[in-house]
Amino acid sequence: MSADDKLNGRGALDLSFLRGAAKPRATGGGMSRRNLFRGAGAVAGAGALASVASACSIQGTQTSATAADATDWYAWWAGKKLNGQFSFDNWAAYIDQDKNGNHPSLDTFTKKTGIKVTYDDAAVTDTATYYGKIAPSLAAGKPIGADLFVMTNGWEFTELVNNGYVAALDNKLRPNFLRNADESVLSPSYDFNSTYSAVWQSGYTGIAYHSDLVDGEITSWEDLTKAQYKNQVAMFGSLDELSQVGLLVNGVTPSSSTKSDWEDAADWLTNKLSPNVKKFYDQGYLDAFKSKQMAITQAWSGDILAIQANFPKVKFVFPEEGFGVWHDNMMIPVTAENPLDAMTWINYYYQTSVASVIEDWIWYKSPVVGVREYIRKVIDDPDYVNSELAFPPSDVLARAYEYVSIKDRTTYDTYTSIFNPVVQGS
Amino acid sequence: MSDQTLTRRPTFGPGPLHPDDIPEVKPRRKLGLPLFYCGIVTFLLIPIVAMIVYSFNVPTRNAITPVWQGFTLDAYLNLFAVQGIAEAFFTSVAIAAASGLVSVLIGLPMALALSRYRFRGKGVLNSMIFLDISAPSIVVGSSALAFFLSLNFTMGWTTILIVHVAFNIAYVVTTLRARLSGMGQNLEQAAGDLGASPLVGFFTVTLPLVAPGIVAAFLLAFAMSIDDYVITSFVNGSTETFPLYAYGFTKKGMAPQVLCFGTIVFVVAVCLAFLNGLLNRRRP
Amino acid sequence: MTSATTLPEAAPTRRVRLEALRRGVTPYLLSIAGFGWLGFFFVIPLVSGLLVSLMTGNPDQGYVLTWNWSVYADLFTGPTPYWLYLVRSLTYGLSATAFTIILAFPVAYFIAFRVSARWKTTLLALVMVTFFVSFIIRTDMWFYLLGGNGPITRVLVHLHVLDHGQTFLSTPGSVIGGMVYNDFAFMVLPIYVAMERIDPRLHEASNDLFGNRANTFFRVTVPLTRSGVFSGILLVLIDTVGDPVNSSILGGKETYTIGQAIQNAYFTTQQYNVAAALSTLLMAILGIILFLYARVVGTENIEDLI
Amino acid sequence: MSEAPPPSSSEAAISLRGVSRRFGDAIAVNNLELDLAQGEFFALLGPSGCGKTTTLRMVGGFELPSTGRIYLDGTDVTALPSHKRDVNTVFQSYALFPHLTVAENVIYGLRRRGTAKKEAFTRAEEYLELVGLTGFGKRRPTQLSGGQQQRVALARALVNHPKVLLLDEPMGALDAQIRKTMQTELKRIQREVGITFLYVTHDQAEAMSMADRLAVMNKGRMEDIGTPARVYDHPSTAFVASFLGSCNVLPLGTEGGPTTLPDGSATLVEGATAPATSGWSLGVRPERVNLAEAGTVSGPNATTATITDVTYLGAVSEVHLETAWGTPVQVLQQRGDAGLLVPGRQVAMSWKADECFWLPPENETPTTQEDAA
Repeated sequence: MSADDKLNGRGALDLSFLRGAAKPRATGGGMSRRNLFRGAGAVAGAGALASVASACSIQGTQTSATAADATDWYAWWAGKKLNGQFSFDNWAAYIDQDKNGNHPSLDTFTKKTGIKVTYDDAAVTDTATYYGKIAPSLAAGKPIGADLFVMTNGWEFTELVNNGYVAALDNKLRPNFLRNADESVLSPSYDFNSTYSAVWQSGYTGIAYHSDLVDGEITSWEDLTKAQYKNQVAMFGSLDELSQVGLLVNGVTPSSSTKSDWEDAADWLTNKLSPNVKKFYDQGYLDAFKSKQMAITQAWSGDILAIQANFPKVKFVFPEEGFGVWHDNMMIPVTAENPLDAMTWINYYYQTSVASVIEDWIWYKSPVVGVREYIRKVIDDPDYVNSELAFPPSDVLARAYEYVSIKDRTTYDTYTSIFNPVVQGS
Repeated sequence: MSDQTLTRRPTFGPGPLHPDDIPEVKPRRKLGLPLFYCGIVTFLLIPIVAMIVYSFNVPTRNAITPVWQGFTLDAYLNLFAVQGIAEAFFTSVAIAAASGLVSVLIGLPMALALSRYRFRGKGVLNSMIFLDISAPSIVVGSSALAFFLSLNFTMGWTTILIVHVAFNIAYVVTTLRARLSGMGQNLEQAAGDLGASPLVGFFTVTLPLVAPGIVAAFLLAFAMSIDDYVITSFVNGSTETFPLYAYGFTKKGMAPQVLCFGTIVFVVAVCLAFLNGLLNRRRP
Repeated sequence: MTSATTLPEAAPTRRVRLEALRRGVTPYLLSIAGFGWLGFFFVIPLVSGLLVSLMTGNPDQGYVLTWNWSVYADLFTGPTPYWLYLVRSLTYGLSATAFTIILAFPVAYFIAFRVSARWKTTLLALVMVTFFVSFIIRTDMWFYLLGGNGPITRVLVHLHVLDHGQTFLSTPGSVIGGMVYNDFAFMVLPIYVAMERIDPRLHEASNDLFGNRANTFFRVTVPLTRSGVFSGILLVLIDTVGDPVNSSILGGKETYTIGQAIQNAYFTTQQYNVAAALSTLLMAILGIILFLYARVVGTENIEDLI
Repeated sequence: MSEAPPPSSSEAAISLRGVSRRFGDAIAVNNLELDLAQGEFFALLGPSGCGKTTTLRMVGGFELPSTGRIYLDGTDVTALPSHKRDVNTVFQSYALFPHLTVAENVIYGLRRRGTAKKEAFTRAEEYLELVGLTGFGKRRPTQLSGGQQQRVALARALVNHPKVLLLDEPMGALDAQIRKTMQTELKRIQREVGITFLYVTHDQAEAMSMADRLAVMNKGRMEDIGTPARVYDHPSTAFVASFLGSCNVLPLGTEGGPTTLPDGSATLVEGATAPATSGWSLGVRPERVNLAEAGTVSGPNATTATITDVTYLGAVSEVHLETAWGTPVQVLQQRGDAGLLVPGRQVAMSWKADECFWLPPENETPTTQEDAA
């Protein structure tokens, strides 16, 4: 398919089909809307105690979903203006950075478009926590401070969409995306036609270890349960990352797993793996790993690739049982104050030259076509281009799995009640 | 003491004891506490020294490493390269100043009421203040969040300020009440006796006399507010204060610039404290 | 009786009653702002925390007050062992408090009694100097210092105190140590203030009455610093029991505390009712501990101690 | 000392009418009636907790009476707050403003009434001179001695020309030597300025040496009021009698009439109506009793007693005796007959009819004896 075909094919897509059809919902929104007004009326009208008593409910997150359903997204986008600035919440070390901490690609963007970027790379340390922070504001229909944020595919992503917290992205405003997005991210399993998101990076979750601190070689998740690694292993606290290990070890495909699979996985994690685990980490694992807090850790491919220059003894493993592949996505909240500016950035990012500059610093997997070539030819960075961590061979890629897929709250509650105790320990 | 030394002495051995025996015991007794003190202060200063040293260490990917990699001033020269650091810092300073000011404005009259009057409900007020002090930050923060959630409030600058004032009031009132009680009621009565209305009396007598207490209370509130992480983390919404900002870096590798800010604040504070000490010493 | 009076008889007039009212109202006017602020933004939130804990629902549909008291039972019987985090937090808090007292008492004693007046402020300031550095930075520096690559660990490994690849981090010890470090000054200051109030002649009196150094210390100094110790305990215990920061930065898999659980329940799983129940329970337990302590040890004037 | 006529309320500097003050259930001041004449030096005397300070505070406007009225120069000031009353106070602790200089302290009241700064300072200098502190204006109160501070407090109050000056145990913190000087000084100043002084103290010697008239309070009530000489010589109750120096109280009426001592000796008080009921007693001051050889004295106001102890005090000797019926008695002998004052010896004691007084029973409401006596 040529670039033009893609553009035409998708440009014709009518966003209005989204109205009401996007996802099934347990209850209608009318009730929740009333809650909204009840709360507001109470604050305005009554004294403190009275308001607490009358507002004896916390409004659900589905409130704004109806409003989102009713939105004509073409009109919504047509009504937005460029404001010359936007703010961007991202994970740490997830954009190019010079030695002093400046971000050259953002500076170039500002130079070219006149749009100033407030970039917060301390904002997201863990998907669930970040979602927990922004959800109340989004539920109240208030801005969250960021016009663009990066969210991993998973339950929180689903929640953001289901609750109508994020804007559908007008394809007319992101021609570069349609032209340059890699086939694999054009319509990912968790977001049909990338309606609400544009992938920022993809990556793999495997095992990393300091070979100088570990006897023998590690090739599988099962290896982590060896008695000799007691208190040497770090795992992710994120349930999606953790659960998939237990499932893969048991030979289950995470995305199609069932409750009983989860229970078996949790059982393996608690009884086999946990005794060797020193700590469950979020984003902070890398710092701890670098300072040799632990010898072995569950790790994200790009992080390890990036530190191997300084830590040549660190090895990364794509475990035999299989490993996770994930996608971090740029999303725009419906309450954003500068959505068009953020959209401009998304479109800008989907240029091979821009994405390559960024990619050559963060070393994950870019969603933009031609990046590998560009880095090989223009930037000339063989370390990245030839790395199996960034570009695993096809036989390894065959073992890559998507996360457990959860579509509704009840399932999610079951899921968390099974895996949370593993993380929080006993 | 002397009795015991006398009775115990002969057991040391036969014959008259040489007077030098006594100072032999003394220095050991005297050295123990100073050494202990020095040990503790060293323990307290270690992380501060680390902060200063690491702020000059060459970072990797703009995160500090505990291994010395060479001296550099880069982080200081690019203090604002890490986005948001200045905003977070000034937000913290502004909230701390505002919450200190509001707590003093609210707390001073309350401290006056509590130290100068007997009235029904005084006990309730005292219990509220005690409760405020004895509530853990995590409870204060999470309760405030629960409250704001049920009122459908948006978290941000305002909610941080509101909650900071709420926990600062107790400390301000306690500090000022102690000061006012120490000062006694006589002077204000004397002012009234000499024809000053309560308001005039307050401004001509009470205020000048409790001014040092007000400054102390303000500084206490300022310090509590500017360094608060736990409470703020519940009610900050999208507003970022310096402790929250720094906490973000504990997850992803500390940027040297954060340590530079820490070092600069530390040096300025130490200088101010030193200056204040000098001024106080000069004054009679 | 004195000479017959031409003045009217004595009963309070309206003006006197008005004046009495004016004087009676003054303290209320003075404290209304503080009362309002504390009431509205502290007491009512505490109550609303209790109310939220009795709600049921989920983040999608929202939470509705159903007076569901069973949430408290679930804290102890549910799949997540909240009771364990609670017990753990109390243990950490109490140990940290105990260690802080043991370390702070000699320091306060040294400054109060063994140092000439002109050095007191300086020596005290050296203890307080940690407050000039952000709490988060201080704690994170310990993380780096005690990490596998950190100077302290490397020295200890070199001295064979630690094995290769072993650190102090991620243990209850490192969490409690962090708490002791961070709250040390909170203990020194009140104990020092209480000691400063002791009349030095009391020591002489004790010596005069045949008390030796130890007698004087345990029978005079310690009882008279009780109020200072109480304030110190109040500040340190309260601060450490609920603290999520030390355990999160310096802790490991087995140091998950109630503070972290509350944060997690609010932000990660958004189980507002569970989070509120945990926080209410924590407040109640601390309240009981402090009340019992005040009762057993006996405090004359609780406000005086803060 | 000449007896001042009782002030009539129209010209009284201060009048208290039925003034009471309750604190919860406790009655601090109970139905007080008091009139102070213009220019009078009046002392309010009593033990601590008798309500004298509360009375002063009500006059000063710091406390509101629960019932009753207070008049200043015939005007009802009961409801006025202290800053609107033309009275000034010298506080027990002086209450000098530590952040102001002596001169600034003194002009504080004048400035509140709108006196120009320059004039105020001139007046302050005058009053500092009056209290003997010329040239101290620039100092801080903390740089002054206790006596000097008190003088500043006095100047600070007097400079405002109040209708009444209230003094709340102003000598309490001074040592005995300075106290003596200050007493004379205070009396001089009071004469010079001619302002009515209401002086509260628990020291009876101080009150008697300075006051034109004094009142003795006990448990919130006024027990006696009059000139120092009258109240001392003819106190109206046993409490007043023993509060103003020591007093021998001899029981009456157990045998014979209501005016007879237990051993049957008759008593006589000049100028007083004899009590009609029993339960009264007779008071006589130690220095008014004469001792003589047993059997040499007869008639009323005489009885016998045994010496139990003699203490030589220099100017006088203190003799302790016991009457036949067992009441201990104390007598001060100017120049005792050495042979007579031997412990164990029985002696005759007597006193003059105008130097003793009848005292009502303890629980009976005292009738305030008027100075006309």
